[in-house]
This record gives sequence, C-alpha cells and structure tokens, in this order.
Amino acid sequence: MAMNSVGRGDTRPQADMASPPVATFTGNRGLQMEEGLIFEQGQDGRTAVDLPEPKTAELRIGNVKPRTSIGLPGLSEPQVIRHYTRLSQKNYAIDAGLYPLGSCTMKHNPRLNEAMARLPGFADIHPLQPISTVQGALEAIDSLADWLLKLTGMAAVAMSPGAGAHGEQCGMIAIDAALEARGDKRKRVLVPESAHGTNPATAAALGYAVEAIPATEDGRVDLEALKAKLGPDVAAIMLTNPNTCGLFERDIVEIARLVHEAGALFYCDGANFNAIVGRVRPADLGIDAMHINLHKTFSTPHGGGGPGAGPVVLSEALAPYAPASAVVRGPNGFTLVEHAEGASFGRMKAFAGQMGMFTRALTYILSHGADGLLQASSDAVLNANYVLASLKDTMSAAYDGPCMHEALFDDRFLKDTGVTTLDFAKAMLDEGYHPMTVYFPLVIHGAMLIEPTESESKEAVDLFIATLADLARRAKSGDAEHFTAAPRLTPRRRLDETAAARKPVLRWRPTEQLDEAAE
Amino acid sequence: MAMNSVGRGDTRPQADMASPPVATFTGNRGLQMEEGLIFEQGQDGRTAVDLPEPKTAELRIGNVKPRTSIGLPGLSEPQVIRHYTRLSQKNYAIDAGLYPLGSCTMKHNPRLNEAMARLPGFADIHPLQPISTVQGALEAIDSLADWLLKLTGMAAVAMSPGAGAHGEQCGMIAIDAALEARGDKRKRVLVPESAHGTNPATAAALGYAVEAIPATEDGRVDLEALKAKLGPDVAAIMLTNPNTCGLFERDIVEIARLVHEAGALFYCDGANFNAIVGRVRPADLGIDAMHINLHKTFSTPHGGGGPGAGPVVLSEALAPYAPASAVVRGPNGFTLVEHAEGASFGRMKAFAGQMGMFTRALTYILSHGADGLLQASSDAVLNANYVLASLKDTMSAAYDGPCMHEALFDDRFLKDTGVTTLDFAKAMLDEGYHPMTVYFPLVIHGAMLIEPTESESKEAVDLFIATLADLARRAKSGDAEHFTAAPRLTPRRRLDETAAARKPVLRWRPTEQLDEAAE
Amino acid sequence: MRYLPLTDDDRKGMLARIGVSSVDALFADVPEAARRKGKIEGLPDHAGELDVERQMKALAAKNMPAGSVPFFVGAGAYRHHVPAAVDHLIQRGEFLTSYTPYQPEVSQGTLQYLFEFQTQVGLLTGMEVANASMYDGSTGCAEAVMMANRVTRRSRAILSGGLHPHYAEVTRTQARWTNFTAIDAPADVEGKEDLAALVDDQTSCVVVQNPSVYGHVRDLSALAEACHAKGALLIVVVTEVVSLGLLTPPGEMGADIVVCEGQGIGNALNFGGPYVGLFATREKYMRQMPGRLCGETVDADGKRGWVLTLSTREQHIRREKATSNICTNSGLCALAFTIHLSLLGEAGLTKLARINHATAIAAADRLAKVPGVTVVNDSFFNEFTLRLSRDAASVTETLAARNILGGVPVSRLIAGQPQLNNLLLVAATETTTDDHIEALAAALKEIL
Amino acid sequence: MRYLPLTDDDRKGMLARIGVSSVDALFADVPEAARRKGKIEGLPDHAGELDVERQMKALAAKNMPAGSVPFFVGAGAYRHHVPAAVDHLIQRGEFLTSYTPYQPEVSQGTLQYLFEFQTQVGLLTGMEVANASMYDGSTGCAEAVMMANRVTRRSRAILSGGLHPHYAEVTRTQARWTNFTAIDAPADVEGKEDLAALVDDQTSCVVVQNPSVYGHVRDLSALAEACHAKGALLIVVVTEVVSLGLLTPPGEMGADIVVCEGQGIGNALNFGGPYVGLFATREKYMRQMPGRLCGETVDADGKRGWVLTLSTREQHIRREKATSNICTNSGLCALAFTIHLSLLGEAGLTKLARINHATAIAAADRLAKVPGVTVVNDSFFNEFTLRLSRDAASVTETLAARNILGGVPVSRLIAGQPQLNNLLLVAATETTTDDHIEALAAALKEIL
Ligand SMILES: Cc1ncc(COP(=O)(O)O)c(C=O)c1O
Ligand SMILES: Cc1ncc(COP(=O)(O)O)c(C=O)c1O
Repeated sequence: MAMNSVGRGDTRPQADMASPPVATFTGNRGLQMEEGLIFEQGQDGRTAVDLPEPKTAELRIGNVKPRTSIGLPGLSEPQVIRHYTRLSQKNYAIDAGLYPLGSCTMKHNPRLNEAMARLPGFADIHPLQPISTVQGALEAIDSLADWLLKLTGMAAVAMSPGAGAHGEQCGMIAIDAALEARGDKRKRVLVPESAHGTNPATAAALGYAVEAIPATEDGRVDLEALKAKLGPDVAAIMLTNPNTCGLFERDIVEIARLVHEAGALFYCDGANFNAIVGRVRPADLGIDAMHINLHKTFSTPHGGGGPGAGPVVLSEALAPYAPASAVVRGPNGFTLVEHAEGASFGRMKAFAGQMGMFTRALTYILSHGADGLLQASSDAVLNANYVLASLKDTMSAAYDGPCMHEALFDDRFLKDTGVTTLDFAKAMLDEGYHPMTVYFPLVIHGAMLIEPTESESKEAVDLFIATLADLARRAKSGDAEHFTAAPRLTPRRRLDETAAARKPVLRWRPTEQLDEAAE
Repeated sequence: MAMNSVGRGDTRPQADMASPPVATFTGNRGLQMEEGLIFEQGQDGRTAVDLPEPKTAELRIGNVKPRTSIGLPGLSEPQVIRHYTRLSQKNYAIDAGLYPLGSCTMKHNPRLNEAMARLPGFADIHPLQPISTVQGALEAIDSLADWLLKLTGMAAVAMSPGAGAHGEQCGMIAIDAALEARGDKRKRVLVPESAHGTNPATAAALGYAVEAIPATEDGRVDLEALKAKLGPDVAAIMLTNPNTCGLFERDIVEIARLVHEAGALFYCDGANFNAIVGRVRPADLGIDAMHINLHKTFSTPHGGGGPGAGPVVLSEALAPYAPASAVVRGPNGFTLVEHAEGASFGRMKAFAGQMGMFTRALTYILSHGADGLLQASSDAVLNANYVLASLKDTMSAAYDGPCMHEALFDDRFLKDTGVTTLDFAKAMLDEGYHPMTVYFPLVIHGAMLIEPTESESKEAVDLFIATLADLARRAKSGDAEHFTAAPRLTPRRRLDETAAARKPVLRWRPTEQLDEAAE
Repeated sequence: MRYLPLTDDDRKGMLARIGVSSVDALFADVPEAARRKGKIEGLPDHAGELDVERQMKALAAKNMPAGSVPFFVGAGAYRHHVPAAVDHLIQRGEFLTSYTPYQPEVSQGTLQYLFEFQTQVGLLTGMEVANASMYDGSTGCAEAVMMANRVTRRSRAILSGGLHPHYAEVTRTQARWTNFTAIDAPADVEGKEDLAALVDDQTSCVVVQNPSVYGHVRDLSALAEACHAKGALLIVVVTEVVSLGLLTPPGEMGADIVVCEGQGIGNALNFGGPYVGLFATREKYMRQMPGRLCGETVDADGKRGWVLTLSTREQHIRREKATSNICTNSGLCALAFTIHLSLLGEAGLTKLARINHATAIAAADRLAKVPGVTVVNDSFFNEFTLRLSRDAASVTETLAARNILGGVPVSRLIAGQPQLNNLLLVAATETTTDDHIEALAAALKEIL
Repeated sequence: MRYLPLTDDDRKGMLARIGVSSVDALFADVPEAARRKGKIEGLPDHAGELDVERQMKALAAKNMPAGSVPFFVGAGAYRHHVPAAVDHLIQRGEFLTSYTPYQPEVSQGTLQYLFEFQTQVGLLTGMEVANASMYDGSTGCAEAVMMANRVTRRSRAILSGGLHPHYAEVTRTQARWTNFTAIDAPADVEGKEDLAALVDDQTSCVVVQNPSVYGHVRDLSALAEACHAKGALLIVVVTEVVSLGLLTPPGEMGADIVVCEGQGIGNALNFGGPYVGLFATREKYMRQMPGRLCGETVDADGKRGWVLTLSTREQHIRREKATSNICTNSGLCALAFTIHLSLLGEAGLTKLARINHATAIAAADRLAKVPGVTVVNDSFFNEFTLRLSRDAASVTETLAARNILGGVPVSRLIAGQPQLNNLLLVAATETTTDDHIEALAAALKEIL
C-alpha cells in the first residue's frame, strides 16, 4: 500500500495490542462517553434561549385553553451542545470511514454543497413569496432539471417527490394516469424478486397485484419468464437498473420492447443510476419513468436517514401527467405552476420540492461537470470490480463480474464455520468498518452487497480488502467466537432487537408515569 | 443526582463492565480509528482543489528560479476530510466533557460567536482597506473597548496584543516607557513564586532582574516580604489577581499603595479576571495595567492552543504610551491611528488586532450583558467552591476556602499510596475527564488546580466530584496499578516524553531521506 | 477532480488486477445501442469551488431573502429564529454523513436522538406514540388518512375547509390513486364550519387543521366525540408547530392521529423543503403507523441502547404488505427539530409561543386600522386572514416591489374561487419587529 | 441566561454544602472599598441571540466586504479562496474547543496536525525544522531577530527597506524595549537595495522580505553568503505564503531563519487577525527557537504518537530563562493552514501560485496602459507597485466611493515620507477576475 511505503511507525496495518479489561466509575471509556437521555437532564425553568417578554399577555385563542404543561426538559446551551456532540460520537459516518452499504451509495458529501444550500438567498426564502422574488430559486430548479433531463435523455421531470419511494409513487401514478387516460385499467405490476421493498410496496398501495419475476442464474431478469407473465392486464414492470445485484440488465432494451408491446409501461428504479451517469442515457433503454435519488447519485447527505429528494424523469408518454408544482421557463422569467392543470395527476407534496437538496445536488453537478460525472461513475464501477476481483477467491461472489457499482457476495464461504453473514458484519464493526448491506437482495443467501463508491482511494479499498480477507481467513480457521461475540469495541454491543419488538418502548416517560403504568 | 432520579436504564453511574481484550487487523477499535500522517497518504498529481489553467505561463520573477518541487502530498477532498475528522476524534474538548483546567478557563464557546465572526462584513475585510469602508469594524472594536474599560474602570485599552503573554509584554513596555519618560530607569521586577511562567519570561525579556516574592501560609503575597523587596530600583510588580492559587489577594489595595509609594507600577495579570467580572473593577484595586485574555474570560475558543487576544487596560499614568494601532471615535466616524504618535511606545503587531476574536468576545459580552457577566463570575466561583467543599475531606485542599474560580488541591491525600498527581490525572482520562491543571502553581506540591467554570451544571459537577472521590478512595485502598497503568482507554496510552526530547523528531521525512540520514 | 481519489496509475493497476484493459470493458453488458461514446453533449465540464460558488451565489442573489425585508409570509412554513447551535451540531459529519441506523452498535447517536424526537413529538402533540418522521406535514397528512382507513377498514375521509389546500391536494391525489374517497368541505374562511354532521358510519376519518389555514383556533373536543361516536378517527393537522407551545394539544382534544409540519422548529424556510413531518397516534394504533420507529432495548452487556423496531410494518421487510412505502425520511431535519426543542425546553417554547401570539395580536390590531383592511379572525395563533378592499395577489406583488413580503394571497393556494381573491394570510413571529409591522401598515395604506 | 446551567435551586443547595449563605460571602476576601454593589453602570443587560445577531449584523453591514467589489488590497494580507472543507473541519468541537495539548493521550488530534503543520512549514520554506506557530508574521519577525541575537550573541539587526513597515515597527519596538539595535535601511521602492555592504561582525542578522513589500522578487543567495561570511544570520520574511508555490524557497537561498505570514492559506482576511506566523530554521538552531514544538514518540504500547517537546525552552518550564514568553499561539489558524495546504497538495499549490502570478501579470500589463500609471516593478509575484500621477491615498478613497478597493497607498504604511505618496501597492489573486481588472483600469483612467 502506497500509504505505508513511506514514513515510519504508522501503526495502521499492525494487529492491535489487546489491552486488559478496565472498569470505570463513570461508565465512560476514555473519549467514549456514556450519555443519558435529554429528558433525564432537565430542570424546571432552565432554558437555552433568551427571549424578551411578550408585548402583551392578552390571549385571542377563542374557546381553546392555553396550555399549562408540556413536559419538556429545561437545559442550558452548554448542556445541549455536549449532549448532541456526545451522541454524534456514537455514530459511524462517511467522514470517518469507508461505508460500503450496497444500494445506499455512501459517497463523499462535499461541504461546499452545504455552504451553498445555506446562502440566505436559498435557505431564507419562503415557498409562497411572490414569484418575482424567487427567480433565482426557480432558475436553480430549472438548471438542475435540465441536467437531469440531459443526463437521462427523458422528456420531462417531476421535481417534487421527497425521496426515492415517493418518486416511485409519483412515477407509478403517472403510469396509472396514462393508462386511465387511454381507458385501459390494468391489474398487475411485475417486479423482480430482487427488487427493493419500496417497489412492491408502492405498486401494492396503488392497488396492483404484485407479481415476482424470477431471475436467471446470472442474476438478471429471466426473459422467458417475463414474456410468460406479460399480458393485457399488466400495467407496468418495475425494474431496477443496474439491478440490486449490482448487475446491468443486459436485455433491458429487449425488455422495454416486450413491455411496450404488451401495452404496459416501464418503471425503472433509478436508485443505482450512479453507476451509469454520463455513460448510458436511460431514455435510450426505453424506459418510461425513473426516480433519481439525489441523496445517492448526487450526493446530498443521508443525514442519518434523510432528508432526500426523488425527482422522477418521464417519457413523452407520461410527461403530461406530471404533478404540480412545476417550474416553467418563460420569456419574462420563470413561473411556477402550482395547481394541477390539464392532465396533471395532482400533487405529491406541499410546495415545490426539496429545495435544500436541489441546491446541494446542483452544486455537486456543477462541480463535477459532464466529464467529472462520467469519471465518477467509471471510478465507482472500477472500485466495485476491484473489490470483486480481489475478494472473489477469499469470499464467495454471488455472480461473476463484471459488476456495476457494487459487488455482491453470498455466504457460501462461511459454510460450516458457525459464522453468519450478520456475525461477519459485526466483526467488521470492531475493525472500524461499517458493514456492507447484508441480507439484501433477498434472492441471495446471506447476501453481502459492497458498494465502495468512487469516493474511496485505492489505498482505502486495499486496506478494506485486506481486512475482509483476514476476517474470512479467521472465520475459516475456526475462530467463530471472534464473530459471534462481535462487536466488542463499539459504543454498544449487540442489541436485543427481539426484546425491543416484543414490548416496544418508543418513548421516554417520567418514572412516575412508568410506575403508574406498571400498577 | 437529578439526572438519574428520573428515567430508567441510564448506565452512567454504574461501573463499566470490563470487556475482554480484542485484537483487530486494522488496529482500529470500533469507532476509534488509527490514522497515519497526511504525508503517508499522498500521490503525485492528486489534488483536492480544481483550478483553471493560468492565463499565461510567462514568468516575471527576475533572477529567481521557479520552484521545481516542494514535497507536499497530493490527496483528494474526501481523504482530507476523513483524515482531519479522524484526528479530531482523538481529542478531548469542552463540547464533549468537563474540562477543569485551572487557570485556562475552559468555558462554553457559543456557536453564535462563531457565526458572527464569519459574517463577510467582519471576516472578509482587509486591514488596509480605506477607513471609510470599515467603519463597522472600528465601531465593533470601539464597543468592545468600551465594555472592557467600563468593566475594569481603567483609563485606556490597547487592543492589539495577540494573547495574554503578548499583553503582558505590552503592559510592561508601557511601564518601561513611563519610567523612562520620567527619567527613572529601574532594574528589578517582583513576581510571586506562584506566578505563571509568562510573567518572569516577559520581565526578563525586557532586561529586568526577576525577583520572587514569597507567599504566606494562606497563599497570598507576603506583605512584609514585599515591603522588604520594594525599593527605588523596582520598576514593577507583576501580580495575578485572583492569583494562581485561585485566591483573591486580600491585601491588593495595600500592595498597590506600597508599590506606588515606592515609585513602581503595578502590572496585574488578568488571566483570572473571569472570577470577578462585574463584581470588582480592577481600577478600584489600584493597578496600572492588566491584560485580559479574551480567550478565557470572554470565551473565544482556545482552538487547541490559540489564537487568543490579550487587550491591555491601562491606568491614566500609562495611557499615553499605548501602542498603535488604536481606534479613535470622532465626530465624523471612527479613525484608526496607525503610526505610533506622541508618547506611544510603538507597535506590538501588524494591523489593528485580533479582529476575529473581538467579534466573538463582543458577541459573548452582548449576549451576557452586565447582569449575565456578573452571574457568570458568581457561578464560576460558586462551582469552584462547591468542588472545594465537596472534596476537601477526600482529597487534600491546599488552602481553606473560600476560593475564587478555581479550587487548589495538593497531593497529600496520595501520600504513601504510590500514586502521583500525574497518575491520578491519567486515571481521570479513562473516566472520560480531562484532568485539572497539574503541577501548577509550582509552589504547591503535586498541585491540582480545578476550574469547573460557570458552564458546568450542578449535575455535571456532582458526577465529577463523585468520580474524583471514587478515584481518591481507590488510590487510598492500595490499587496503585489502576493509576500507574492509566490511561488505558484513550487513543494512546502514556507517551514517552523523554524519548521525544532526547532525539527530537519534529517533522516527517520520506523514508529515503531517513535512510540517508541514518547512513 | 477534487472529489475523486483514484489516480490514473491506480486505475491502471486496478484494471490489471481485474483483468480487463479498460473501464469500458466493465460496461460490456450495456447494449451497444445504448452506449454513449464520449461525453453527453450540451453540458459543461467540471469547475472549481470558486467558480461554482460564483454561479450559485449569482442565483441566490436573484431571490429576496426573508431576513432582508419586513416579512409576513406563512401558510404552512414559518420563519423562526434558529439558534446557531443547531446548525453547528447537525453539520457534524457523524450526523450529516451517516445512513439510516441499520447497524445499531455504531448508530446509537442517531437512534438516541430519534428516541428523543419521538418522545418530544409525543409530548408536544399530547399523544402516546410518534414515529421517526415523515417527509413533511402534507405527506404525513395523506399517510394519516391511509392509516385511518386501515384502522377503521373504511375509505371515506372528510377534509376540513380549513385544511391547508396543498395538504388537501396531496391527500386528494392519494385518494384518487390509492382508491379512497376524500370529501372536501368548502373553504372555511370564517372558521365556523361544523363537520360533525358529515360524519357517518362510512367515514374513516375527519381531517381538520388547528389553527386552520385561515388562522382560526378551535376546540375540537366535540368533533372528536362526534367522530368516535361513529367509529371514525379524528386526524388533527398542525402546520405551525410553535402553536403547540400555547394551545391545548390535539391529544387532549381527543385526536386519534396528529400530523404536524415540524419545520418551524429547527429548520429554515428553504423554499419549501426539506421539512419534517411529525406523526403521532395512540398506542393502540402503533402497529398501523407508517415510517420508522426507534425503540429502547439492551445490549449484550445489559446496557441500555436503541434500535429500529417494529420494522415488520415497513417496506423493506413487509414489501407489498407494508403500512407505507416510505424509506428515506427526514432524519437530519428531525435532528434539527430535536436540538432546537431541547434548547427551548418547556420554558423557552412556552415563551416563544406567547411572543408569537402577542406579536400577531399587535400586527392584527395595527393592520385593522388601515382603511380597506378587515381582520377576519376572532381567534388565531400567529397568523390571521385579512380581507382587503382589492385583489390580494396584486397587492402582494406591489408590496414586493417595495421590498415588503406581505403575506400569502389565498388565491395563490386555491385557484378558481374568485370570492377568495381579496383574502390575504398574514403571519408574524418573534422575528417580526414593530418596524416591520409599521412598514406593512404604511405600505398597505398607500396601496389600498 | 442561556449559557448558565445553574438554577436558583442548584445555587441554594450548593451554598448550603459550602456552608455560606450567599455568593457574596465567597467574595469576602475582596476589600470592602473595591466591592461593587449591584451591576456596573452604563452597560446593557443580557440579550437573546436574535437581538445580538441584529446588533452584530448592523455593525457588519457598515463594512465593505472584499468579495462584494473589485478588490486589489494586499500588503501583508491576501484574499484567497478557502475551500469550504477547511471551515467545516476547524469548527469541529474537538478542534475548536480543546486546549493546548498538555495531556497528549487525549490530544493526539491536535498534536498530529501540529506535526503535520511543522512538516509543511519545513517543506514550504525549504528549512529543516519549524515550530507550532507564532501569533503572526510580524511578531514572528521580531522573535526571529531575538533568536538571531541569541544564536550570534550579537545585538545589531539590519532591516531591509523592503520589509513590511508594520513588521519593521514591531521589530523596532522590540529592539527599543528589549535592548538590541535595529538599523533601518531606506524604503527600497525599486527593489535594488544592496545590504551586503552593511553587514559587519557586529551584525546579528539581516532581515529581508521576499517578495518585498513593493513586490520585488530577488535571489538572496549572495546576501546569505555575505551574512554568513560575517557570522550573521539571514532572516527571510515572506508575507504572501502562496508565493512559495512558485519561487525558490528561502531555505535554498541560504536563509537561517524563515518567518512567514501564513494567513494566505486557510485563513480569511479578518481585518488583520487572527493570523498565523510560520517560523522555521535550521536543525542546529532548533533549541533556540521560540514557541511550541511537537515531536514524535511512542506510547506505552509502542504505538507512534506525538507530544509537545523541548519545552525546556519555554516560559512554563524555563520561566525567566525562556527563549520567548509566547504561550497561546495560533493553533486553530495553523490547523486551517494545514488543512488548506493538504487540500492543495503539491499540484494545487503550484498551480495556485502560477494563477496568482499570471493574474498579477495581466493586471500589471492592463494598468500600465492607463495614462498616469507607471508600473514600478520588473519582477513580482502577485503584487506590484504603481506610481500614480497623483496622491495614492486620495485615489483609493475615490475608488472606494466607486465600490472598488484598489490597493494600499504606501503612505498608509509609512508616514511622513512625501516622496512615497504617489505609490500604490496592487495585489491580484485567483479571486481577481478580468472584469475586476477592467473595472479598476477604467476607474483609474477617469480619476487620474
Ligand atoms: C433500489 C432502491 N430503490 C428504492 C429505494 C428507496 O429510496 P428512498 O430511500 O430514497 O425512498 C432505495 C433506497 O434505499 C433503493 O436502494
Ligand atoms: C495566569 C496566566 N497568565 C498568563 C497566561 C498567558 O496567556 P496566553 O496563553 O494568552 O499568552 C496564562 C495562560 O495560560 C495564565 O494562566
């Protein structure tokens, strides 16, 4: 590894010296702090904001009573800062290490994007200000939309969905609307077995019977099976491409042809668009709708679970059905269509979309440019194939390469070791790695889906590979306990999820209430 | 403790379960990452900035050769972010825990101050822009100066010194200049034994013989000894008040009288001004000069060692000698005197001072207001006395209370335990506490100087007290090994300072150079 | 490219290990016809920070920030002062750049704040349980109706005429395409509607907003009883979360589901998003909730910790049988909310709400004195409706030209109802000064 | 008060444990005469964030930010683009709110970056060792002279006429009060001074700036030789650190001590501070250096780590025998420097320097065409001197009135030398656009 070939005394690649058990009074372990709930730290009357007295004590709240007590804890600012700083220190993050969660695209989140999203001209404008006072915001949305259209080759884009699943819903409603418009109500939606859970959930919510399409040996849609399932009551296929096994659907053009021939429409789950940006225009594959997770492909930060944004690109056939709000470029500047007009199917969300995500994504896109986006997807695919090639003999690859942006392994290499995929993942935590996505896609036994992304250096990927290889050797060598007892070096060890679900405790309650409840 | 009386399952006060030793391949331990030097991660041609091509390749650099190689490593932005994020995770900080470093005043650093200092109107202005374009900056400096003058009651303030020690130098030069102006060159400066190292260092640099004033049993200047030392060749006394033992110099008014009587001047080290802000005006004590560490009393962040700012307030007698640059309020706005005029002794530093610290301190001061500053110093003193009262029987207090903002202990309670002050401090690291200041002031054996500051809640101070009491009990119980082996849970265990000093390695060098050097 | 660490040498070495000669070879599965040679046309190449910053600032400069002018715009998004601590903390990489807490051992930070968030939402709304957030209030509203349909096994929802029109549209869109019926009550400008009469034993739920989009504040207890009498649920929508610092919470009025737009605490206006939907209900409906839930448990050493729980409701486990398709939610906005609310605490939130109310009273009283202006409301929290002597949309444009953002014309929200054209929604918060109110009053006096 | 966690109940309980009845009792040691009763007069009480923010923003609004106008001001402080990553990282609480790394086991983050900083400074300046920072370049300059005095046991320093006048003043002030002699060479506007002749065997050092304050770039090798021949040291001052990306470093020219203002990398203009002084020397003088030093070592487990070292030079150990009284230095600014330089790397810094130089060439060539303007310099890095047809100070005021910050009149730096009154220092960096240059040229054409 380059990073260790120079310098001296770098301790990284050495095995860590085991230190003896140490008990502490506080429960803290050096810089790893124990921290109670915010509710356990409150005191009456204390607050971390200084506010002036209200100008009047008068109340004009009709027949509603003013509230007497809420139950919120009172803390000072230093306490709140410390509390959330400590909580943050219990999290893994891209900023701190490789985060190879397949399908989730944990790539670098540039801080420039954060700074730009916080310009008062973007952050401090209201969605219902007069249109004349938000021309820059509309232009930014329009620019981003223009990039998305050019990169996908599609006819239109609905910007408002709040995340990928919301985008799926938007796209599928558009398909519904188009079918309805031609008086052709259909009943079934075809979804590969390997699909992300949001696909069947979305289709089912719209009242469709969801039918699984099986996969071939090599991890793609079984074309013959698909043909057999297609028919006049199939409304759409929902296909992820590159698919959730990290593979490009080789027959996708043919699939599109067959789907259209059957009078159905083609919804493409674009969560993995990041593998092909700049290299393949989805329009050229024959799709009708695709959501783009700005929080994956265009790097708006995941933020511990959100927010995201899921604009949906649409074909000519679906464009008329796009929901409000929509930005329109006109001769005298930009306007915002805020009411569903014409064939528009309605509205997905209040206001005009996840503006804060748009500014970040646009900043990311302008920074990369056409050449950079192409290089990014190339590097993402290169890194994944490098992992696949380097580990396929040590671990067990689900499919031969080449893969796209993520490499899929199964648990055959753990056979008879007493180590499960979950154990293997937990041992990675002790090594300072967030595990890959595990047990997804469901079609692969003990699946491990590794997406390094383009943000990782070769040095980092090399160390990751070496670590996984070492763990695999260790598992095979019979040291199952190293895995089943893992993690042991994390802020918490394995958590009892069964107990959590059996008698759910979803919120803190003051002791008195708990006692009452127990009575 | 209030925070544990409600809620349930809070693990904080329990003793931590010891976990078995675990070796890892990476050397990482869960979220605690190993990280090499930036120089060990570079690759040629890689950079984390994208710059356009220069408009011309022409060089106009006279007879100087353009540089061919520097030796800097090339990294991408994600690598740099990760590197410094990981480094930060190896640091203790106020944000993460109680930081009771006596004399250092590790109080809460409000983020509002950071935000205000970064307003382009403050951060993006040049010190040599036309004065008409920086009126707001000069007004901010003037406002801060006004607060400092009102809080101290002094006649003038020199704003430019870069930190406390620089302020000392400024004040002592002013004293020098005043003495010189009256044709009265003197040779000696009196400094208490307990003084901070910067005091004698400053006096010595100005060519003075530094003479120690002994302390009384109760930790104050020995008035009789002082009288004996005062004489016509004494230029000044440098006295910290509250002093470095955390005590108010009871006789300070008398001391000032005696010093002045002897024709000398009174330099007060104001590092501990935070104990008395709003309660005592130093002018009323009879001092002639005092620096104020904005990075202590007024909470500009310490930043791992700086920057700070050390404005010096001056008496009428010294005011004429203040250095450039100085802000002057005039009928047509503010002006900046940039050249030493009249009796001014010169210039301490380029430009007009640590503006970025001024804006932070002013924000802090405006936030607190006169009432809040008084409450802050009251709470600081209360917290310290609470620690003193709570631990004086478990540990050994150097002096009886009341103390000011910090409580001083010695190592008598560790007698015959085999545990030193240093060991005790290192055991605190395992408990998640930064130790107090140790072995300072030098006059106290094995000194432990605890300054909780006003930013700590009673709950936090209670847990701190309980932890120290537990450690003290543990030490007395004969478990010396727990201390001598500490710390064991920190990113590094005890570091070999002797080896570091014996053959100093002050920078990284590429392996080739090291090999050459070894030959 | 500053974000890409691989060097050309790296790439060569890696291709060699893979055993292909170029990256193109890795894309062999792409049908020939769909492979693009060279870059996609019409798009610029990469740009440095300075350059991108200039482009983005140029766009930002074409907008009129709320903070730069007298500002009275609300109608579902409110400008409150967010302490600097909030933005500092949510930008810590450990929060910002982490994923959904699927590996709880290294995600306790996220999980614990979600648990705190759920608790805060429960306390604020007066409900028993809350989820870990929805995209925003409007999507939460639609999800609430779908949940009510599941709980009651009915499919007729009644939407109040005081419900924010965008919320109603989102819910109607859901209704239309996921097959339930949404009955719209007429615009309730005066705040006098009585929906109880519409509730029958086909009704799954009544959705009512409090304060209503026109600002009226009402006790909903009677409506709740009417709903419950017919086996329907009462869904209460709150678009201004700060109001919960002053008003009896929906939970105490008998609400079964409370949906709230949480933006007002911790989050900037952001031209409409990202925001954060609060979603709370009674314990007995817990398993019908959409979205993620964080629950308490213990680890292998017996220490308290948190995990995502009850995920058998969710799409990634339950797939086509999930309670909702939501996956990514509003995590970081929820964190901002949680931190801001922790800073406020009981005393702070209560006072903040009082200040908002007092400021709005001052604004209403001052504006009522302007000829051509009538205040419609008897009751309100921090927003009320004005009836102007002429078209409100053109008035707001005229005000904007004078650098005053004077409110939201109702016609902006509801198209095609000319009788609403003169109505203007005016909001005031703790950021509104006397000078702002005076400026608006003076300008209106001239314009009307 | 939001920053104070103690409640009145807390205070009561604590006083009880202490055994006093009031906090006042804790101040019993304060002489009666000096005790103030009640608050200090004439000062306002505490204020909330919103209020303070308004006050501070009002002040900020009275300044003209460099980024808002064509900007050519330099003379010791330079406006460069600092990547957003820098400010993000230095605001992490673990860096921002930590103290000097006195407990190395929990300060490895700070120590490691200081070690990296020292290495970077060594590489940039071409010197062997560097310290962990000084307040800024000017104080570093004075410290360098005092160090040279210690090393040579002499006390006569020669200050170049090309040295920044503030640096010269700071050094002269030190000289005057710490008893050494500083000999000022006359202002070297043309960049032709020859100091070698002044060096004698009483000379402790020659202090020369490169590029000089007038912008001239010179090879100092001959001067270094002349110094060494007489047993004197050559101190080279660099006020624009970015120049080290293009020019042969002082170390290669034979400098013994290099002092550099590091602001230009990583740090904003900040109206003059805080900045960061870089201080480097030869290994043999290591123990004579002022300031903190970070050194490599191992821990009890044999792992590499870092500590503050050689502190026997420093005031806290050595007291009156210390090499300097410096304690607090410029830690966080050094971190900003280190991060920015890590982002730049070899390729980035080199290119950045080239861009600066090329932009300055373009500016010089364009301005030279303006009637009434003569470019004084044959050589420069990114700043040069113009001789105008009239008083430069009034010209900059006129430019400012037209929203152009056109440079620094030499008379602002050196008072009382009328022959310098028409000289204007003009700097250009990567942030300077063609439009800016054109705007300045056009305005000068009208004004002159
Ligand atoms: C393949 C796939 N489809 C859809 C989604 C849903 O996207 P979101 O989480 O943005 O709703 C995901 C996200 O995890 C995904 O990986
Ligand atoms: C008592 C005392 N005096 C002087 C100083 C020096 O201040 P600075 O570090 O700002 O130079 C300190 C700082 O530690 C101090 O505690």
